[in-house]
Amino acid sequence: MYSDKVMDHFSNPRNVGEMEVPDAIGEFGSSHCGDTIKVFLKIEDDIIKDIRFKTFGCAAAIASSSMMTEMVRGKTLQEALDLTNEAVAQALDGLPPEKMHCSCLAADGLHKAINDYLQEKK
Amino acid sequence: MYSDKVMDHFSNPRNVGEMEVPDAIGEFGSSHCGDTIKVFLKIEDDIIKDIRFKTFGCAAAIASSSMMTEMVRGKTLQEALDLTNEAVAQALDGLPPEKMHCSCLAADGLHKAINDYLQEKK
Amino acid sequence: MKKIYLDNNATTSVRAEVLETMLPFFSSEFGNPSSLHWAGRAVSSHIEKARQQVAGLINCSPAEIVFTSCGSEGNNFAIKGTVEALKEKGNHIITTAVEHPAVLTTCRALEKQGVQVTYLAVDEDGLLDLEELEQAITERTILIAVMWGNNETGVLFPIEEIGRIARRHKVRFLSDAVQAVGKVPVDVQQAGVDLLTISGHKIEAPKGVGALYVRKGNPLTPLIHGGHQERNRRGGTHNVPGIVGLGRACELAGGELDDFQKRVAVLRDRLQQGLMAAVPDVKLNGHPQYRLPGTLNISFAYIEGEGLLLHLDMQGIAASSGSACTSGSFGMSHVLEAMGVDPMLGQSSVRFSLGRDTSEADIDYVLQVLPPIVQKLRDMSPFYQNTSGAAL
Amino acid sequence: MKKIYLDNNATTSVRAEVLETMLPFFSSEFGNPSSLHWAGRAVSSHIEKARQQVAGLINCSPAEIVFTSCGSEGNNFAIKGTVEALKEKGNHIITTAVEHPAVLTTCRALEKQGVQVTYLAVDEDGLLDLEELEQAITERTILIAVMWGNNETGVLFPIEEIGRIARRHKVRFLSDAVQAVGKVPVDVQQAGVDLLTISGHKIEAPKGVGALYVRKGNPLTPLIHGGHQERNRRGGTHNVPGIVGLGRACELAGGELDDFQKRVAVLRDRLQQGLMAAVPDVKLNGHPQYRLPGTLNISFAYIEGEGLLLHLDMQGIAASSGSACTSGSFGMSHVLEAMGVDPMLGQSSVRFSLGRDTSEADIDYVLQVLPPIVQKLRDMSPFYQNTSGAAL
Ligand SMILES: Cc1ncc(COP(=O)(O)O)c(C=O)c1O
Ligand SMILES: Cc1ncc(COP(=O)(O)O)c(C=O)c1O
Repeated sequence: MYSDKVMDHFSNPRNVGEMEVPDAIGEFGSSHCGDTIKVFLKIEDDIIKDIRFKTFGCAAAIASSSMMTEMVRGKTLQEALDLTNEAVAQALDGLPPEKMHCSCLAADGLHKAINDYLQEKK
Repeated sequence: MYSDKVMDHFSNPRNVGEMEVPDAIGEFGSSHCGDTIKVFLKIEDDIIKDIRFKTFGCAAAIASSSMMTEMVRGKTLQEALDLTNEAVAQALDGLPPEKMHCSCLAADGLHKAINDYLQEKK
Repeated sequence: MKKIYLDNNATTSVRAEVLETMLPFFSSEFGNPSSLHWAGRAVSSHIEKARQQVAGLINCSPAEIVFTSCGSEGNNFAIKGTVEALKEKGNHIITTAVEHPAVLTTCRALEKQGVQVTYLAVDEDGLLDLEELEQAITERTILIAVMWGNNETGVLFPIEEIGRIARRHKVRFLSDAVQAVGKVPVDVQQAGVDLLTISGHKIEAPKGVGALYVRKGNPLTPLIHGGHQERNRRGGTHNVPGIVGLGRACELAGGELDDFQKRVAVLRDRLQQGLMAAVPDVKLNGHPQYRLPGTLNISFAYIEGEGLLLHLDMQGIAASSGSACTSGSFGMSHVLEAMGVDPMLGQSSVRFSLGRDTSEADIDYVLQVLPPIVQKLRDMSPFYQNTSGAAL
Repeated sequence: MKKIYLDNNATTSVRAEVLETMLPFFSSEFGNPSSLHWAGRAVSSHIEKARQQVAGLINCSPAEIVFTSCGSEGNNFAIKGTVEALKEKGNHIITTAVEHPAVLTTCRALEKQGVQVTYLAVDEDGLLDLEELEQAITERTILIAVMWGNNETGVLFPIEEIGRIARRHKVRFLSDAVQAVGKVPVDVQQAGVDLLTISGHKIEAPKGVGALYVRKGNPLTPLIHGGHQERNRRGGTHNVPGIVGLGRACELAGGELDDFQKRVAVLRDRLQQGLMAAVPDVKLNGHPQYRLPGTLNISFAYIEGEGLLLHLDMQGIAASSGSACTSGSFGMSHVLEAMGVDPMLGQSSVRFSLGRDTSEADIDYVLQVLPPIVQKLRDMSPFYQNTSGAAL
């Protein structure tokens, strides 16, 4: 059902955890299935220096979260905002159709954190 | 499905055939399934001296015909008239319920022959 | 005693290769294909492989195959599912008088619920008048159901032509191909059928499994509601060994189709000609050309079929008869009755249906055993005069 | 890798003795039991023997058993067949919110056709209010359908009491006993049920066969119309190997029932207690006493069931979850939802269902493997605080 990449990121998720003093936090819950992500960012000069996440959800949600963190670490905030859910799913070699919505979580949580951060800075 | 007795009388029917100059002939066709019997009798002093039959029908009809001939040979006409279809079926150790009507043929054909004979004699 | 099985239209023995393919799925690979764990994953791909194998035999896409438990379920599903799904469109079905009971009894039950059914007559060869068929179509017609090959006589219907008529009038077309698939070429695209019924046990797959082809865009209301199996089209845990067996049987049958057809037709013709030469006063039932290769339905005048079958059985020969003294209406099969066969001849009919294993020696044994039995029964029959022959 | 199968409510492996009993009926004894010749006669008595074996297990007469292809077919047949047969009498069905989809989806389809359905609520233990049930009965009620044991939680319903209510009001009573037969005593006389559903593959018989008990005097309109099989109640050539296997499985299950129940309950309780001792913040779903002996449904707060199942699977443990992220409604099973389980806890539920082969070592392996997995997933969960515990 799941690709090897999904199973890899699900079994050994990268960047799990919290941060003592993050620069940004985003929490996002899917209204579809209740899955929830919490994203913690360390930001320097508009660049994501470090990232951590916690996710409640199915394997697809966990793998998407993990993959997302790998994809944006070291990237600019703009690059991170440009990351789409589809890109995350694609990086995982795809998700089963009925699980596509689970990848939404990851990008959406990330964007929430960044947008809140940018809002506050204004 | 059929008892051993039915199979015996079906495979080796007794008294099959016609008679050159019978004293009585009875032909009877079941309106239910088209089975037909023809009975030939040799009668002396109201006693059935000889009997032959021909039957078109299923195994139950053939076996009932054969058994019937065995049951009435040497009997008086009255005894033959008293023979019931049930008695024929019973002598065959029974017939499957849906085949019970096939035994009707045998006694009915016999009775027809005797009744026609008695009618003519009057 | 010699055992010669000539009742392959009733059922077949599971082929060794098929049973071998099935065996692991009873005990070692026993998972439910809907389960996500190792036990389920181990089998789900085999279900999809079987779906491809079945689809391959009839030239459709795998998603158009719904696995069922038998041919009867397939026919009930196709007909009742269409009636329910298209009830806004109409309530008229056109079928034939010679369909299998799984179609006819279903139609009669639907009539009680207000569905209108036209039962097309057949001629003395068992064939339809296609103009009559076309004229029977009304605004309210939702389904045409004509079998591919008749189980009793083997008569093959002009499915392609009927498909064209159905297309022209935009009416769904179901063909019960239980006796045809695996025995003659069946191509749902070429034939233009929308629904097609398959049963496993007629083609050396096991009893208890079948398939219904449902052309994309022809939704059916499920007959068996339940879980998400078969894309919500048929509830119930998959019969994994049965499905895998059906797939394998379809694959094998497809590969051997040409050879099978030719070989079996030669043997059937040998039987037919041999019987006609050895026994006077016999009548072939069903069109001599438009016929399944392995089916021979033949009447032996003056005698009743059951007695003949029992005697054949005592000699190890298994054949069958549409007639049964229990079924009323002079014991004649509804198929022969619809063909206008004389009731007496109808009752004297016997069906021989050959299979992949039938040999020349089997046929020759029948040719040796049968004629004296017929003679014995005729000598017992009040309708038979030794000199006769004119009756036919 | 160790393979531990704890998903016996989904399906079971065919028992060796059962497969052995079935094997001859694929190839050597392959006849159609409706055939009168040697090939048919060789098998028809085995069908009747199987009928007796099934009847023996539930204490009915053999004539009251109709063989089907699965539990879903049985439920569809019982419900739709009653609706059609009793349409003059009424059109109201009473069932529960926690039935298997084969019942629920059927009822929902019937609602679209104008049938009225009452779905009884359950309490937090998954049990019914019998007064509510009795009050739901109207003049137009034709059927009460309450399952014997729930497939997800194992909850056992008070079938005898419901049977008395049904009798009192002269309403037909169907019990889906797919999860109960062969695992707990099921006596249709004592229970007062009129219709009872059985599925083979839940009790070590093969997939593709089931049975419906139909009490004498409760005619059903067939779901699968066709030939004269099953006394005109179910068309289609008999699945001979499947039926013979079901009979044997019922016979074996009946003989071992006491032992099975006790042994499996002890193991289940060992698993339950072990998990509750090793993992904080867990919740048992379903009444702790009124429960099938081998079923354990348990929620692990803060994590989602699928992840847990996948990790268990990677360690060779097959279990299942009513929850599925695909099924909408926060991925919770309709059963837990009806029990009012908190959505978050509902999603964290896992079902372990034990079988005849489950050993103490299997349980101990789960007890060793599972707690660290839960901890790992909790450490990943935004809802979990190490100190927590108050959430329950
Ligand atoms: C309670 C219950 N009823 C019905 C069914 C359906 O049985 P089957 O899969 O044999 O159709 C199942 C199993 O899936 C079940 O657990
Ligand atoms: C033409 C035809 N249709 C349908 C069926 C029913 O198939 P099954 O016995 O698998 O239900 C049969 C065989 O009995 C058949 O010959």
